Amino acid sequence: MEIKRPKIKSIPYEEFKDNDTLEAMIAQINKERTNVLLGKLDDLINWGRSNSLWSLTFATSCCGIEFMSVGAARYDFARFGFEVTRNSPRQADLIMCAGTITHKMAPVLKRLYDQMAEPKYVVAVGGCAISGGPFKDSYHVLNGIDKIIPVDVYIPGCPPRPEAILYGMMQLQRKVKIEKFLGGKNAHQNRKEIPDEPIIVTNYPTGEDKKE
Amino acid sequence: MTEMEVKFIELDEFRNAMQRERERGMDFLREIVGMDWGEEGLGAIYILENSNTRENTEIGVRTTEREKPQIPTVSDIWQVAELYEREVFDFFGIEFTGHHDLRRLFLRNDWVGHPLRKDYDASETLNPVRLESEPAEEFQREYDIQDDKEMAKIVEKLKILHYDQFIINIGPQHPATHGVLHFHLALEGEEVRKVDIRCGYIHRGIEKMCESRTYPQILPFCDRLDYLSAHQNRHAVCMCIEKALGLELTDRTQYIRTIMDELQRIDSHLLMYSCMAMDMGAITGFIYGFREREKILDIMEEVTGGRLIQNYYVIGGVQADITANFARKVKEYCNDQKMRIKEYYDLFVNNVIFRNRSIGVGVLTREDAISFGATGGTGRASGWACDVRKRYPYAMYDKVEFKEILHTDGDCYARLLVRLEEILESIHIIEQLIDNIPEGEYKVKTKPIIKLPEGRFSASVEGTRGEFGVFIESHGDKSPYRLKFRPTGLPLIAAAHKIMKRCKIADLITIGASLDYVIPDIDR
Amino acid sequence: MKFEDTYIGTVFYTAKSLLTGLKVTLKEFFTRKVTEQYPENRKTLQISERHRARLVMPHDAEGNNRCIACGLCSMACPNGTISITTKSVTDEESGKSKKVLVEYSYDLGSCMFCQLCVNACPKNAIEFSNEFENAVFDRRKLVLRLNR
Amino acid sequence: MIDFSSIVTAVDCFLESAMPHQLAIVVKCILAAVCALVAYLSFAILMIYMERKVCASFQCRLGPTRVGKWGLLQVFSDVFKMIIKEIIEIKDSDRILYNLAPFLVVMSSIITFSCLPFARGLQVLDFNIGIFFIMAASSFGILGILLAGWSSSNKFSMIGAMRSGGQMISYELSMGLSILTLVVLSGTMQISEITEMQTKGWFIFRGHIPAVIAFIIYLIAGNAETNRAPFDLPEAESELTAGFHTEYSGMGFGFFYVAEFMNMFIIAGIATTIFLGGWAPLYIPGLEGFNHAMCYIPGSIWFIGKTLFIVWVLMWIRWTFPRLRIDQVLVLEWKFLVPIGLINLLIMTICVVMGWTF
Repeated sequence: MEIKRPKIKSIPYEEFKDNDTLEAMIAQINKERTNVLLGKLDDLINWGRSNSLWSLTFATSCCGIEFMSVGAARYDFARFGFEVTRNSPRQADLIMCAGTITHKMAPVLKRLYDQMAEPKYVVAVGGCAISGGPFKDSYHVLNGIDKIIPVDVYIPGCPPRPEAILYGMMQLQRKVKIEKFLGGKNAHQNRKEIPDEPIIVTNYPTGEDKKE
Repeated sequence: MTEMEVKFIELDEFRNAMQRERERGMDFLREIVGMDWGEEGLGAIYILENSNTRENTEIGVRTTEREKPQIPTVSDIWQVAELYEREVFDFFGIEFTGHHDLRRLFLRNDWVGHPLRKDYDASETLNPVRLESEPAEEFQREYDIQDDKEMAKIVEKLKILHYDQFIINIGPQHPATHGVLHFHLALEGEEVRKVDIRCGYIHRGIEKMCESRTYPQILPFCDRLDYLSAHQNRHAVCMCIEKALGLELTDRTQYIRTIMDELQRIDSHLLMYSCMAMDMGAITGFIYGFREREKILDIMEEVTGGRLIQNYYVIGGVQADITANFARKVKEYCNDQKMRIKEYYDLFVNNVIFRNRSIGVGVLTREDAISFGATGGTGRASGWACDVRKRYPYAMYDKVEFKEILHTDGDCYARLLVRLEEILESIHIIEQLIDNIPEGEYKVKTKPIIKLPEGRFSASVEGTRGEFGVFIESHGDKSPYRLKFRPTGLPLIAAAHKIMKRCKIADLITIGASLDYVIPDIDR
Repeated sequence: MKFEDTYIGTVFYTAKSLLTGLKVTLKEFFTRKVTEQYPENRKTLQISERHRARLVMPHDAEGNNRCIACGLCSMACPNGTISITTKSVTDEESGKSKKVLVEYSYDLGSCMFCQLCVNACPKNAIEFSNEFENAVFDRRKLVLRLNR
Repeated sequence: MIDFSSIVTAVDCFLESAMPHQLAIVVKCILAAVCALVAYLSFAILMIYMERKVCASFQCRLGPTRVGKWGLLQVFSDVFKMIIKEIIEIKDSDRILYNLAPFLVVMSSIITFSCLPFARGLQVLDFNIGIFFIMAASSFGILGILLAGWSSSNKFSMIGAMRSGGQMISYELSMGLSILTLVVLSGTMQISEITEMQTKGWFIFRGHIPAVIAFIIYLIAGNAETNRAPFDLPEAESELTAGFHTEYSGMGFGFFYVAEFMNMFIIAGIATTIFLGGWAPLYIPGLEGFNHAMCYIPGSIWFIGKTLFIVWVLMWIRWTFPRLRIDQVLVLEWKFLVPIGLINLLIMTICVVMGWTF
């Protein structure tokens, strides 16, 4: 059965960003066809998974405060069913990496990720988690968590506003909805442990070689 | 106290001189600035204050030895120096003889080199990203002075924690540490026997990065130090640079800055109340606090364009003028907030469970508060009048009327009360200013390239959780030679070491929440 | 000894303080909720004009921008988020050579939204927009080309 | 009022006539177990949904709205996810006990659940020491929690388990005392009989002051028994990450999660049964017309309605108060609840002996 385009309430498919990456993933999965019955079951499981993404409370800096705002009354991610933030990595479905990851923190993050039970997802929130952001030429900052763990969704911003975090979560829902759990490889198992080196704009200012 | 006169003292005389300073009443060690003057050697500048007379002295000491630089410790004179010296040791490799626990404070144990030295080798090969945890240090390292005073030697004698005790790690990833702090605890039942607080999990090397940035480029980093007092941090840096340049600000700028500072203070104190409620298990209290906080964020966002990180103050003024309905919104908000505060008292503060959990827990005496340099709400809850707005008035603070909230109990309950009462005081300040914002420019023109004259400058403001200071040593370039922030949180952590002993695990969380530290500000 | 410190007093005081707390939450139970329903209210959502969510380069109807490829923005940037590729074009009439923008590359994933680039721009060729829906699946998608 | 015992008897007769006696018993057991399990699960789902919505309302937010109409399907999606979640084998854990612990907790709550009288005759277990049995069955859930904490080889779990041991065993006492107070009033331990007696007035009214005090003590102790805030020390999110179930993933955790909510329902159900008249409708002596009208509402609706109301009160308490500290929990029990409960028992006995009850 073909995997269809994932639907999200209130936002039409066309208005989402980065649909081509998603379509590439769908095409990849559709190469290995499965039968209809399993496909239906898959839909059900994906529906369950995508609406019950419990995140690990993991915040290192500013973005964490915005994540708290998302949980508070005004934005209320309970509407999506995400409100059960678990403090134990065993029970969490996704790690929302909100904040800078430093050299000292990197092993901790890696270990937390390894401690989580499959299926697990990673969302990189904010510039620091995506690329090191403001501190990317610091001696003690990891330039993007995708160097140590695979990232599913990137939410840019410094920090991203709560709506942007919700939008990112919906993007993740879309990604979860196209996965295959039965009869066919899980998109997660297809994933390489450490993804390709991301493109990074290399133009560090040094302070000396600038025009006066 | 912009331009600094540093009195340099010979290494041999140093300890005696410091002891004399302490004896004549200089009881508040504001900061220790580690320095690398290249040819002139490594050293440190100690900024001292008399907490009664507000007299300041700056004392410098240096050593030309680069391989094994050694300076006598002052950690037995001022308790906070214990952590400050560990920081200097971490960044500059200066060994403090007589310090009883000289480990790295921020960086990993196996880190190569001392990053803030000018000759630091930052290559990836020396310090790659390691995915294995750092080797645990079991012993405290003490640099002891031998009788012949020739060479200090490392003595490893005291075990940090004994492994026959029940040891747990709270953090680095733990819901109650407000970020990434690591409490290494030895327990006896529910009781904490010994605490070893480890920081550095969010050490981003901002001070080093500032040395290669132009002055306007430094400002964005300030917001990200203590992101809950982004405005105040920026205020301190702008003020320091403006004073060094001799810029006169317009009245309008000063009004806007004062109002914004106070809004930020309310924001941060609300968050402190909320997080305290959450840590104590009253999640509803947390949500109510955040509900009101969102209104401040809305006002801030409309004016500055940012919710948390505002990037608003610039050198010579502010980024953009206030919007037309700013005054109306702020007044509406203030009226609303005054009513809501009562709700917090009813729901959480006066609740008997909370009172029993916080009254008499984690008592910090006034002497300890000064010795630890625990400024801000924590210091004021212990009865130390340490408000920079009163001590060294800046912006509009000498022209408005407000009360410095003081409590004398020094326990967790007093620390929360101080914050809640300060919210009302901040509203009072805002109400005095909001209707009288004078017309005028919101920004004065500055040169496109900003260069500070040669010298050492400092400025401090009352951040939301204590005195936030900036120290700049300029050699006349467009970037500072050395820039040091006085973290508001590090003294609190130092104090936490002491007051967390012999408490229960639950009290540890209460104390942590009431001290109200923000980790990125401690680690920088 | 105050009444509150006696055994019976403690019970009464406790009950009173707990009931006050319960009253607050009960009142809230019946008041209107403050939640904004983000994806449902997309059409009506008001984001502050000054909010900085991504850098854009406005183009006029013919697709021209005001960028003169001076590079001030990329120099003002504290962490190298902007990189500009230029080429020299010789103006046929005057014979002077002039820098022209080829590609204005902006890394949304590492931008810190400090506004230094916008302040530095002499021609107001770039500005921040408040369009915040930027989350993507692929890191490379965050490196944007701003000019057309 | 419908008497479900006639239906049960009819089914019983049919089975006995259709097959041999032994087989009939087996079939009856299976039927009862299936009914109890289905009811258990549906109530669990209802409880979780209710908790989320009620909690949201107390916190001035909306709660689940996007999965299904009004978020009705939210819990189902959680269930699907939990079932397929990976179960992690913990190194150095005690495998058998580790896997057994969640079942113990769920088992104890199912057994207790089956004692609840949903309507006249609609009850799985009913015998002459019913109350006694409920208390015994519910307290072996502690064993599950203790084992979970012990076998996970995690220090946080260990502390959580120890806390829960200390707390739950203590509170068992005052719970027993407050139930005993009502047993004194009713003079029987059989649940069906207790409820039957209350068709002529609920015990909380008939026993007046001592019954109300017993009710309050029961609610506090019951709240502590279920490990819910302000007594959620064994899990204490901000202190022990997730307490005794830190190391459980997937359905292992799911069982603890479900059992927590169902225990709350059971505590409320028992409170309903012995204080608020179970399925008995509201009875006011002297208002015959009113009493008659009340009887038209089916008993199961009375029972579930009253139970859900108490559950709501428990949620209200949970979402209002901060957590206690372990020493305060014990002080509350040993210095306040137990002495007050004992005196209350005495008062009740005097009242019953002197005939001062209604």
